Amino acid sequence: MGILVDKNTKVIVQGITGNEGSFHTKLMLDYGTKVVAGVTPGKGGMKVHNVPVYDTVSEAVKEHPDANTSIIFVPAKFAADAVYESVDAGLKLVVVITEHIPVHDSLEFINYAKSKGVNVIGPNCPGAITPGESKVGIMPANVFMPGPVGIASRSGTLTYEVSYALTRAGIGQSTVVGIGGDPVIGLTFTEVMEYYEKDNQTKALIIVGEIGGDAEERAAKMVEEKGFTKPVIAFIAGRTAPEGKRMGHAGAIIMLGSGTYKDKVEKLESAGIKVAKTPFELPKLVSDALKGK
Amino acid sequence: MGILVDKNTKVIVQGITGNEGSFHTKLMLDYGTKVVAGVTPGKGGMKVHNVPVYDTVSEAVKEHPDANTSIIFVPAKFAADAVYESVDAGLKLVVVITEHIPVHDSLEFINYAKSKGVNVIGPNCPGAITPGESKVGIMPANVFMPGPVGIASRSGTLTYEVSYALTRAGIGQSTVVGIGGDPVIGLTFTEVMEYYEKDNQTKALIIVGEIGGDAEERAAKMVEEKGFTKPVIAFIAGRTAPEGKRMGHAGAIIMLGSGTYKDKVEKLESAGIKVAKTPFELPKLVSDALKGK
Amino acid sequence: MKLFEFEAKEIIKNYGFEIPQSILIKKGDDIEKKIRESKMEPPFAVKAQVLVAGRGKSGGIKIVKTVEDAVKTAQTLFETPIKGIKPSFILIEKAIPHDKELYVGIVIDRSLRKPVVLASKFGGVDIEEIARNNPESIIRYPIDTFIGLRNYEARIIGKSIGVTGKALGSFEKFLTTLYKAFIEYDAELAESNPLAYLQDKVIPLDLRITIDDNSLFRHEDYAKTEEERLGENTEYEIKAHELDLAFVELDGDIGVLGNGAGLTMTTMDLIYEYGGKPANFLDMGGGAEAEHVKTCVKFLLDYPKAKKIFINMFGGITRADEVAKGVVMALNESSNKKPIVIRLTGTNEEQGKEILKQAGIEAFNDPIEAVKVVVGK
Amino acid sequence: MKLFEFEAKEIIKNYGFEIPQSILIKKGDDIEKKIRESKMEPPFAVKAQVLVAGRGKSGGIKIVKTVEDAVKTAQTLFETPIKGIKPSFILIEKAIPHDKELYVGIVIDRSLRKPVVLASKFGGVDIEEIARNNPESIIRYPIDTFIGLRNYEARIIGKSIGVTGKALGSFEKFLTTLYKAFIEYDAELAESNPLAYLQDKVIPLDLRITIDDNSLFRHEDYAKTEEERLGENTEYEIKAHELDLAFVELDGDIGVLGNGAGLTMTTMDLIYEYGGKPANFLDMGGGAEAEHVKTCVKFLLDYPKAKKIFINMFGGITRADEVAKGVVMALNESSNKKPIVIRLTGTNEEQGKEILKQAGIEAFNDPIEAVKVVVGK
Repeated sequence: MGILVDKNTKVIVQGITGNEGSFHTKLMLDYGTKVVAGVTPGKGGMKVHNVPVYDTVSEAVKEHPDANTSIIFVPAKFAADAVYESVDAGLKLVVVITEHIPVHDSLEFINYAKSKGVNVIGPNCPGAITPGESKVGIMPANVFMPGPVGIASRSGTLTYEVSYALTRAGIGQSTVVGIGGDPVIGLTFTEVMEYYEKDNQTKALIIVGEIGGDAEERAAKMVEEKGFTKPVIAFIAGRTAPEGKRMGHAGAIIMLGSGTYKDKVEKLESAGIKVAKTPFELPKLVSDALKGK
Repeated sequence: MGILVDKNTKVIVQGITGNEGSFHTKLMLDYGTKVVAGVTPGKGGMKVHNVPVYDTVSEAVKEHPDANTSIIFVPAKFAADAVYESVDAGLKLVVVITEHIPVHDSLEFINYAKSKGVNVIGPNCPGAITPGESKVGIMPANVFMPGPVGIASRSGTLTYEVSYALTRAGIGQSTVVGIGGDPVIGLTFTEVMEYYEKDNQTKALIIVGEIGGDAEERAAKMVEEKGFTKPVIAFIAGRTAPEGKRMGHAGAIIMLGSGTYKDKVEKLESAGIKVAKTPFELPKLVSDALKGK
Repeated sequence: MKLFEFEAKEIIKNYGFEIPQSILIKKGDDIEKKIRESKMEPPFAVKAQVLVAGRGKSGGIKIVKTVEDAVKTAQTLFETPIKGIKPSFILIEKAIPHDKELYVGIVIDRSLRKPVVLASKFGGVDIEEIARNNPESIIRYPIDTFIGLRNYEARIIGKSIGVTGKALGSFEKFLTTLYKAFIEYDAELAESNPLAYLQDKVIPLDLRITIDDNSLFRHEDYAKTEEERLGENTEYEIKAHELDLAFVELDGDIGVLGNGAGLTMTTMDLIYEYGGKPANFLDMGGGAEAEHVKTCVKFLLDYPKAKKIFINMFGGITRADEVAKGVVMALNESSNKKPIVIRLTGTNEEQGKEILKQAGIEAFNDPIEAVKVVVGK
Repeated sequence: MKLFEFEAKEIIKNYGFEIPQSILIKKGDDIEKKIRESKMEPPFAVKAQVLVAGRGKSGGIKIVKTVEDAVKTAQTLFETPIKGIKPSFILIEKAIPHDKELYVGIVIDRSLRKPVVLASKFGGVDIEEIARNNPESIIRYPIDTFIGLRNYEARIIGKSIGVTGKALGSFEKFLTTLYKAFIEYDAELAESNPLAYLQDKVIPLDLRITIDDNSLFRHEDYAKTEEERLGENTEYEIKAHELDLAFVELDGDIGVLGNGAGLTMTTMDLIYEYGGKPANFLDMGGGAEAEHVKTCVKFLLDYPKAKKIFINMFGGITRADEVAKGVVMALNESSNKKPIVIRLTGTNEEQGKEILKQAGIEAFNDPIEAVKVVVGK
C-alpha cells in the first residue's frame, strides 16, 4: 500500500508543457504512474506524451473526474496560484516540485490547503514514490524497490543515495517522501509519520533530516510523547555546517542559535531514535531494526 | 425565551467610556441587562456605572468567564478591530451599534465571525431586545412589552414606532432585532427567521424592510421554498424613494435597477406574506394573524 | 465617492497595467500645444470628464481624426452640459481600433457578503441593459474575502466570456489589477465598460471606480476633493452636504423631516399614500439635539420646493423636548415662514408639546392625523 | 537580502510612523554642512551602516554631543572596518534620551507556518542573549496568515511586555506598521532592537528588515542593489554569487562539490568523520549539465583554500556522463592543477567513468573509499 501515493493515484501535471514538466511526465508514465491530464494556461488542446492538456485545472478535473493529485512544475512566480487552483478544483494531494517560491506565498497556500483538508508535499521537493505502484515526483526510478522501509527526507539526492544503499542491501521501501528543503513546507516529519504509523506495509522508518528549523526535534518529541510503534532511525546532514549560512536549501540554516546538528541528535537520541553517523550505516541499522535487534 | 438575547445574556460593552457607550450602559443596566464588564484600551481599572473596565476583551473574559455577548460603541475607524477582538476572545454574539464602518471592513469581520461560528448583529443597528429579559442595544425600553410577536427590522426609529403601536394595541413582542441599515450586515432576515422559527414564544413575525438590496426578496424566497410555520407580515419603507440615491442608510439605495419597492412587495406577496401599506396597519394585521384569520 | 475616468485610469496605470496614451485638459489650457507636446497621433477620443452615467449617449465622447478637430471638440465639450453639468476636465486619448467590447465589473454582493466579479461578452452598454437583453451572458464570480481574486480565477472568468490566446494573459492581468484597486481603494464598484478586446490584449476604454464614503478616512487625498465631485447633485443637495445633512431632493412640495432613515422614508410614503407629494428626504438622525434640529428646520424653511413642512418625530433616544426647542429656535431665527405640521411622541413628549404650544404650534400624537392635515385632505 | 538600517527606517517612515530625525552621509559628503542644513541639534547618534550583527559591540555606534564631534566621528567610522567591512554610509541621527529598551521582532515560525511576533521587555541585547538570560520574558505571539496582525493583538503584546498608558497606543501603531512592512516586503525578519520606551511613545532606535531572496522579483528596486550588500560575505562567496553558485566558505582544505544540498552537506560531514576538513560547501544542484559542472570545478580550482578537490555525485536526474564531461572541460581549461578525487555513481555511470578514465582519472563507486583517499588516510 504505502502512503500518500499508490496505484489509485491519478495525477494532473501543472506546467506540463515546460521542459521539466514534459520530461518528468514521460518518466512518470514510464514508471506506470497514472498521469491523466496536464494543465498549461493557453495551451489547452495540446497533447504531451499523449496526455491531454487543458487551460485550467477545473477543466481537467471535469474531463477526468477521477484525478486526485497534482504535481506542480510551474515557475516560482506562478506556483502559489497553481496550488490554489488545484485545491479549489478539489484535488486531495498537491506535490510542489518548484524551487525558490517566496516563503510568504508558501505560508499562505499551505495554510489555505490545510483549511480545505488538502495535503501539500513540498515546495522544493522531489515528490513521493511508492515503489512498484506510483511515482509522483522527479526521483530516479531505478534506485527504489518495494519493501518494508518508509523514508521521509528533507533532501533530494541524499534520499536517492539512501534508497539505493537500501536497495543494494536487498531492503525495499514502502513509500519514500521528499518533504522539501524550504523553511516552510506542507507535510512535515511528524505529519508524514502519522501516515507511516497507520500503514501496514511500513515496518521501519528512516528520517533524513538536516540542520535548520526544528522538524527533527518535533519528530523526536512526538515519538517520546505519543510513542511510535515502528523502529525509527535517523540521519542528519550538516554536522559541519557553520551558523548563519544557508547550505543550499533555503531551510538549511542555523539561526538564532537553533537548528544545530547537536540539538537534533540529542533530542532524537533521547527519544530512543538511533542516529546514523553516515548514510551508509543506515542499511545495517534498518536491517537490525527489522530483525528486532 | 425569545431569540439571541435573554436573561442568560452577559454583556461586555466595548467603548464603555465613550459618551454613547457610557449612556447606554446605564440604560441597559436600568433595564436589567446583565452588563458584566466594559472595555476601553488604556482605561483598564476604571468603573463606569459600577461596571469594571478592562484594557482588552480577553482580560474582561478572564475575569468574567460567563460573558457571552459584546456590544460595540467604538468609532467606525476602530470598530472592525473590536469585532475581531470579541470573536477571538470567544464571545458568541457581537452587536455592532457603530455607524459609518467601511463596507470592506464589515465584509471581512462578518466573514471572519461566521468562520468562527459567531453571530454578528449590525453594523449600524439599534441592537436586540427580548422585552422583560434583556436589552442589548440602544432602543428606548418603554415602547416594548413581552408577548408573542417577533420583529426583525432594517430600521431603528421605525422599529420603535412599530413596537410602540403593537404595545399600545396590547400586543407584546418576543424579541425585536434591528438587523442594521448597512449594505453588508451580519444576521440578515433569513438567518434571523430561522431563529424565530425555532422559538416557542414567537407566534407571528413582522419584517420591517426598506428599499435596496434583496434581503426581503430572499426572505420571501425562503418562505416560499422552505416554508415558515408562523404568520409573517411585512412593511417596506421607501415606496417613494428615487433610484440611485442613498436614503439615509448606506444600504437604502436602488442600484442597477434592483432593490425597488415594487420588486420586494411582489416577491413577498407571491410568497403569501401580507405587506402593510403603512406601519400603523401592522397591529391589526398581526392581531388577525394571531387569531388565525 | 465617484472617481473621474482619468483618476481611475491613473490608479490602474500606477499598478502597472497599460492604458491608452492620453492628456488631461483643464479649462484655459493651450490644447493644441499640449497635444503636440505629447507627440500623440490622431485619431483621438475626446472625452468629457463627468461623473453622471450615460455620458456616451449624451454626447460626451467624440472620436476625431485631426489635432484641429480635437481642439475644437474639446472647446465645445467644455461648454456642453451633460445631464446639466459642464465638465471641468477633458481627456484626449489615443483612439484604439477594436472589434469587440467586453463588460467587467466588481461589486459587493450583499447576501453572499463577498466581492463578486460581473463579466459579459456584450460590453459597451449598461449592465442593466445587458441584464435585460443578454442575461445569460453575465458571469457572476464571487471572491473569497481572505484569499482575494487568484490569477487562475481571472483566467477562468476571461475564458468564460470568450477571451482566448494571448489576450487571456492580458485579461488576467487587467482583472487582477482591477481587483487590487477595488480592495485598496475600498471600492463599492470598479468597472470597465467597454473593455476593448483586441487580438493580443485587452484595453480599458472606460474605467469607473466608486469609493465607499465611509472609508474616506483611509483615502485622504480624495477626501480633500470631495466638494468638486458634487456636480451631479442638485444645488440644495450640495448645500445639505456642506451642512452634513442626510438630504435627498424629490419632486413634491411637502418638506419632510424625520428622525431615523426608516421613519423618514415612511413619512414620505405616508404623505404619498394620503395624496401628497414629498419635496425631499431629510433625516435628523438618532439622538439629535436642539442645535442640529434647528439646522434641519432652517434648511427646509430655505428650501424653495418645500411649500409646507412636515416633521415626524418618534422619541426614543431622541428627546421630544430637544426637537421642540430646535424647531422653535429655527422659527425664531428664520425670516421664511411656512406652514409646519408636527407629530411628536415618545420620550419627553409632554415637555416637547408644551414648548411648541408656547410657540403657537399644536403638535399631533397620531402620524396619520398629522399627515392628513399636511396634505390638506 | 538584508536592508540597511536607514532603508528599513525609511519604509516605516513612509508608512507614517515617526522615527528620529536623521541625515544619511555618503563618503565625500560635506558632513558639517549637511548637519547644519538639517537644523538638527546635538546630541547625535552616529551610526555605521553595515549589515553584520553586533554593530554596537564592535564600535559602530557613537553618541556625540557636538556637531564637530559628529563630523570627526563619522570620518573615523568610514575608515573603521566592522567585522572586516568599512561602511559606505553613516547615519547621523538625533539621539533620543530614554530609560527602557524593548525588543520586538517578527519572524516566520516553520512548524506553525505562521508569522510570529517575538517581544521582550529586555531589549538592547541580542534575542539569543535574552533567550539565555531571560527566556521567560520572551512573548511569542503567532499571527493568522489571512487575518494579519490586528490592532488589539498589538495592544495585548505591548501590555504583556509592560507598555502602558499613552505609549501603548504608540506601540500598537509601531507593531502594526512593522507587521505591514513584514508582509509587504516579504520579510524573513523585521526587528527593532532596541525599541526605546519613553513616557508617551516608543521609538525604533535600530530597525532591521531581511527580505526573502526568493521574493526579490517583487522588490525590483532592492534586487538591483543586491551586489552592494554582499559586503558581509567573503571574497569567494561574492565571486560565487556573481556566478550564481550555491557556495559557502569553510575553514578546511578539501574543496567539496556535490549534487544536491543534502548530499553536499553529507559529503562535508563524511570528510570530517574521516579526519579531514572541508574547505567549502558547493552544490551543483539537481540535473546539472556539463557547462555548469565545468563552472563549479573551475571555481574550486581557483579557490585557494581548497588544496584538493572531492567531487561526490549520485546520478539520478543528473547524468554521470554530463558531470564527467564538465570535469574534464574544467581541467582542460584551467591552468591550476589540484589533486581531484571523484565518486561517481547512478545514471550513465559507465559512460561517465569512461570519460574520466580517458582523462586519466579513476572514479570511485563507494563514497567511503573515496573519502578515505581524499583525506589521505
